[in-house]
Amino acid sequence: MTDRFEPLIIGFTCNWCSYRAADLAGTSRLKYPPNIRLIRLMCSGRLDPTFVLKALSSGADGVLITGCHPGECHYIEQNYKALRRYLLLRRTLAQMGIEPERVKLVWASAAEGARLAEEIIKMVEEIRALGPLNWPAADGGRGTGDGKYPASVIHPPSEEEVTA
Amino acid sequence: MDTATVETQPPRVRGEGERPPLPPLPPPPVVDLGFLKEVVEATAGVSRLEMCIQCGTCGGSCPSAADMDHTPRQLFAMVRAGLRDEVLRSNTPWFCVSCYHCVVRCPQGVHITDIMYTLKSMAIRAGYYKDATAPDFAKTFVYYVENYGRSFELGLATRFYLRHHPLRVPGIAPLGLDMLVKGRIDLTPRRIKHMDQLKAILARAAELEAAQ
Amino acid sequence: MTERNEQERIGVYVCHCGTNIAGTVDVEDVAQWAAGRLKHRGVVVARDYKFMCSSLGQEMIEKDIQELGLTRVVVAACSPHLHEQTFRTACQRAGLNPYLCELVSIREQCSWVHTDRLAATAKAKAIVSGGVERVLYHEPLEPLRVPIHPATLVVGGGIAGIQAALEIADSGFPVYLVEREPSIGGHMAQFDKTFPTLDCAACILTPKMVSVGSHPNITLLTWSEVTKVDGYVGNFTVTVRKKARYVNTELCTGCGVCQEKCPKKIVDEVFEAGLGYRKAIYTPFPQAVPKWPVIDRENCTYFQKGTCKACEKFCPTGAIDFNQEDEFITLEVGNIILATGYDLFDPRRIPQFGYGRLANVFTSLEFERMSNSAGPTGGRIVLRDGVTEPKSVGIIHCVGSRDRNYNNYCSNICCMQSLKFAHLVKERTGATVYNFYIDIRAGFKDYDEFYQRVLEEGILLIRGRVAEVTDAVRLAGEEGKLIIQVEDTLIGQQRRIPVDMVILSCGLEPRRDAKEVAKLFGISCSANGWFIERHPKLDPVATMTEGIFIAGACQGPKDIPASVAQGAAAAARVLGRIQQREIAMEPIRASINADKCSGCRICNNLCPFNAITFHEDRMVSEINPALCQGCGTCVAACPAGAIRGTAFSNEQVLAQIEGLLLLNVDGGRAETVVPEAVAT
Amino acid sequence: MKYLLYPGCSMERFSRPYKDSLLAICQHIGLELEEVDDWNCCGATEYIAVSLLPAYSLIARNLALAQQQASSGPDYHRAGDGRNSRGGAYTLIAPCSACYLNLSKTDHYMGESPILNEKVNQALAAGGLHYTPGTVEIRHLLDIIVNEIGLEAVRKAVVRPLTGLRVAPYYGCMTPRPDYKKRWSNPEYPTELDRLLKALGAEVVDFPLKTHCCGGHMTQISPPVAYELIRRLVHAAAQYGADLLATICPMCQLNLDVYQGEMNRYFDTTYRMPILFFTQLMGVAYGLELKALGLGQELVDARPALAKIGVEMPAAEAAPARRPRKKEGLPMPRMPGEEEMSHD
Repeated sequence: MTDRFEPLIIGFTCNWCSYRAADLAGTSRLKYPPNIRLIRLMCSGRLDPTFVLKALSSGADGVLITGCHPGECHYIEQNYKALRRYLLLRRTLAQMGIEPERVKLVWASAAEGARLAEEIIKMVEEIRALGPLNWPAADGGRGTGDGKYPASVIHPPSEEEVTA
Repeated sequence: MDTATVETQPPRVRGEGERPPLPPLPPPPVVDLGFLKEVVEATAGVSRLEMCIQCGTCGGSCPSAADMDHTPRQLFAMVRAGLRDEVLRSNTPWFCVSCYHCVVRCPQGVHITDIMYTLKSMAIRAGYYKDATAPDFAKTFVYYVENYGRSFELGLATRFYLRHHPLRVPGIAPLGLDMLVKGRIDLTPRRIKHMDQLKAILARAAELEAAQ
Repeated sequence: MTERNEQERIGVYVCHCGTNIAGTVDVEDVAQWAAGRLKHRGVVVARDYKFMCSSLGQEMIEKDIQELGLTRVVVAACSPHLHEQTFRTACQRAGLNPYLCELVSIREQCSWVHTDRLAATAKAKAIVSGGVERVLYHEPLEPLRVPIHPATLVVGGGIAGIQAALEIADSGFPVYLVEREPSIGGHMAQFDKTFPTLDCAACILTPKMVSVGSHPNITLLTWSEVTKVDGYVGNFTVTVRKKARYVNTELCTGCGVCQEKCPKKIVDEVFEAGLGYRKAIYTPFPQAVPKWPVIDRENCTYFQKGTCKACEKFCPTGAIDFNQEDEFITLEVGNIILATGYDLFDPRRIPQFGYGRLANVFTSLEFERMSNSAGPTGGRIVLRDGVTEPKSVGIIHCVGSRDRNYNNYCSNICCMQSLKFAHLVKERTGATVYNFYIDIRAGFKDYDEFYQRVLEEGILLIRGRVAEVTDAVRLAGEEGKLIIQVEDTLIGQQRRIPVDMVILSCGLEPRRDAKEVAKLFGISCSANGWFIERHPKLDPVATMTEGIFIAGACQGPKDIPASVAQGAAAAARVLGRIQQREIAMEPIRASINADKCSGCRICNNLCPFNAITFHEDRMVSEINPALCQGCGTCVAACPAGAIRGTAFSNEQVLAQIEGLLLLNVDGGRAETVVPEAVAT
Repeated sequence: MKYLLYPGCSMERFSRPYKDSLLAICQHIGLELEEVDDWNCCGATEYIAVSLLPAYSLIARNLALAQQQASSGPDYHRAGDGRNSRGGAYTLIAPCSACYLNLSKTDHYMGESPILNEKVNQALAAGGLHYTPGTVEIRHLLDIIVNEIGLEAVRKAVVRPLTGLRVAPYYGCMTPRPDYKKRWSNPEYPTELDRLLKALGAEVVDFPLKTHCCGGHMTQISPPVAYELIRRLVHAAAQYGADLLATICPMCQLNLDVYQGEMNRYFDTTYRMPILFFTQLMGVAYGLELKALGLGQELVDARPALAKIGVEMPAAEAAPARRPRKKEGLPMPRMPGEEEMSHD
């Protein structure tokens, strides 16, 4: 146990490329830090910016968006739409006073398990350097605003801790 | 045979009668399985020595392979096998001419030349080389660099030749004379301006290296 | 916390996967934690088991569904790409709609990529929690049933494509076989003998080619290329460019007079591998299928200078037609098999082997042509001068393979090919033959026996990767020879071996345009450039894209037996589909709630499949479920929230986010949690 | 715009003709050079064999000095000048192969290994210096001429084309290899010097040993090994009918020229293969004064070769050629094109 800040990152993956890259990273027994938790979408084009804001407001310190390389989208061109939304989203975040670096877009094909793992390692370090996210706006949700909860929770609490 | 001796014997195998103890086994050969790791760590950059597949591209490419005790490939197998003494006594690193042919041809991307430098400096430290010619040449070279900041061919040649090839000096001398006639040899070494600065840097570097 | 259905009863099943998961994740703890801390979210039972995918594991789930009245199931195990179907089927057997089951991955995305047991266990809990939240919003669905068009497109007329086409055609279904070159046959048609049995390639290939050419169920489109692929599994629409042949195939009898009379002779870089010539009007080889020649426009005197027309003058049936133009045709097919093959590694990239500089260094394909009795030398093995028989030959293995500077993979066929070359040289010239190898890989049926046979014939094998081939002499006896410099690693000495001829056993590479072809058909390439199969062991001929299959060397280096097996395997997969008449697809589709649609039309231009149409009369947009592919881009874009994406709804994703961030623990009393950090 | 120059120890005396000729041609084509002030030896292949960290620190002092000097003024050439945006690394020309390699290697490994970078900079700090890897870009003079000046410009400046002169281009080892920054067309078979010589009008021999070893320091440590390597090169040049061999490295020139006589004595052979620096040939083609190019200082007489293209050197300039002890007996059969150089 150390006092080092452990960021929590939500990763959105595309069913056709980056989710399979994550699978490949696993089958190849590559290693990356456990600070990331992945969600599967059918396409990076499915990514509603609301999902990102929801994740950040609910305790994530960063969001990784992944998709097929430009020109390789399973649905022809939807990753370009994801790119467009991503750029817009970063601007919005900046306006809200949140470091836009907390959200990152990475292309990873189904063959690029190693690349995905590398990007995850890099992103965890980058977010660690940024520190915990202080979600600025009250979103009506829970557990936000104090900048602590539950961003640094890597272990879910044990029964004793809660009752203690 | 008294009872005390019998008690210290290994337990008897069930069903066997009492037998005299087996004679002691000879000691195993001296191997140092940490040697590979040591060589890898002492080499600047990524050596990839552990990736060698023993294909022989290096030994095939080497311009001085014929004069080596072991081909580079064999030497790497010996490093792996932990034969530290044999490796550091081998003349192989000293015959490396730093041509980098093996490096660019190696299918596994092993940084062979840099590994040879590492083995040379390990051999010097261990004092293991049997023929001191090459190490001494290197040391003479270093002497001039450390005292003048520049290399000095004439000094290097005379100092070194007198020590190692005294019989060849008469043969080589006319060659030096030719060079002099052509204006291609200095009679005195040149010294850089800030020798003190260089000395300070080298001293600090030596300290840091010793601390490792 | 989002609203949820209070009546749901969820079962959580955590798999050990032997030690694959249990080795890093405390699976028992995960199950206990889910049962205790997620019970407020509806978890009524949580169990761990050694192999959840085993029949006993599945039965356990089925029993719980029936006895405990489960309405939702979460399985925490491997990737859904592996076992989602298994657990869905189990649920279905127990009477639960299969789409009410969620498989979350704690193996590929947790136990295999992390080492810290505490942290991995914690992450597994979060993943399970995400799955529990998500599954609450699952809805019972029925798979989409898509009709399968009975015709199949096979791309590439090498041995793999030929095999696939014949298997399907023989079963009574129509096949379109598209080939880029003027004839089918592929690389195999260039060979003389095939290892390990040494039967003649033409003898076994020609009958198959003829069957393809005459098969009533096969439409053969040579000198053609696919330019566009629309649609999806079951209903692809493919556009094919039939390049102008300048020969009327209705009239041509294939008599060959035009080729005889054509005055323009050029080096044939394709079929003869640069070792022989062809005319400007040509069929690549006498047994070509189809028999009709093509005019190579770039080299035809008439097309370049405006006069000649020798072929036209001599054609007895008047089949030459200089006015022909490229033709675009569209095909309707249900499935596609890609068998596009490989390219040979260009050894000019390794200058120290001297290919291109030193006359008597040959590539493996050049040697195949030379040894072929129908080839440029009539099967005589001679030096570049075309006359002299070599007295000594060196064969270099692994050229461009197993080498980080070029291709790091093993090309699989070269060992056997090189041994075959050694045999042929020995048999036909009696020359001294050296083979230079790193390792001999002869791992298939009768391959090692062939190796033994070659050894018996007195071939000299030298273990060592060749350093260089040079004509710069160093020792007496090397004059006029090619010198192969190598470390003979078994004696630990550098050797210089003078020979008359050097054969480079070049590796196989993906086709130069493999990336573009993959893009055209919507599949992916591996880091090395080969097409990626759906699963390396369990699904080697399917791809990630439904309805697209791969066979032969386009998937990775392969010899003839393996290519034929894959061609047949791909055909079997397609035939299964065709016989089913329809395919069940994931019901992942978008739909518009007309009451909510504001008619803003933002979604209209987002769909690359043109599935969304706007009804001017009602001022609402509508999605055609037959065209929708389920990407969800429109769902994310709809400002009114009127578009719903089945199986990936906003509710499902948002709930999963909450679950992953553990907002649901203890039914939402999580504020009391003490933050705790851990070293990774 | 100025280029920083790191000449290296050899250039000061025993390869003086290289320095003279390179300064002459650079002045002629308007390439301004400025020496790194108070540079020290690069350590050749010797220092690094004795101790690693001092060797890297020794080399890094030069890089630090270059960085300091270049950042003091605005008019030093930087990477990307004239092509991309300004602001790239400062260009440092190293005409000697060993220096080129050692400087490149140190910069490369300091960039690759943070530990090495830290330690070397700790050592440099003892002398009040600091070097940031990547701030200096080390390039060989040949690379600058071919890729910055351009062959078209070279061709235009030629007044006395080397037409009819058969030249074997010789790169040696340490310039094209290991080529950390992938600057050369090929580490085995580069073509830069071939193309340059062609631009000068010479007939270029497709020299198979163009990147093989000249013997390096073996002339000092184990002369027989070195003589064998020299023999191979000289023989191959003769086998291919070369009139002379052009080098880009002082060590190669030293070994092949100065030790060619020793080699002949050792093997009892009669090779007479002149070895010139490529800069000397450029100067000849540019019509510069022969003495200013250091011609005549070579030990194997280059006069017969240059006479082929009508370049006459005053006899007094050339020292008497050394003769081999014995003239009879060739261990190797005569090769095509060898006749004209064995008459001496």
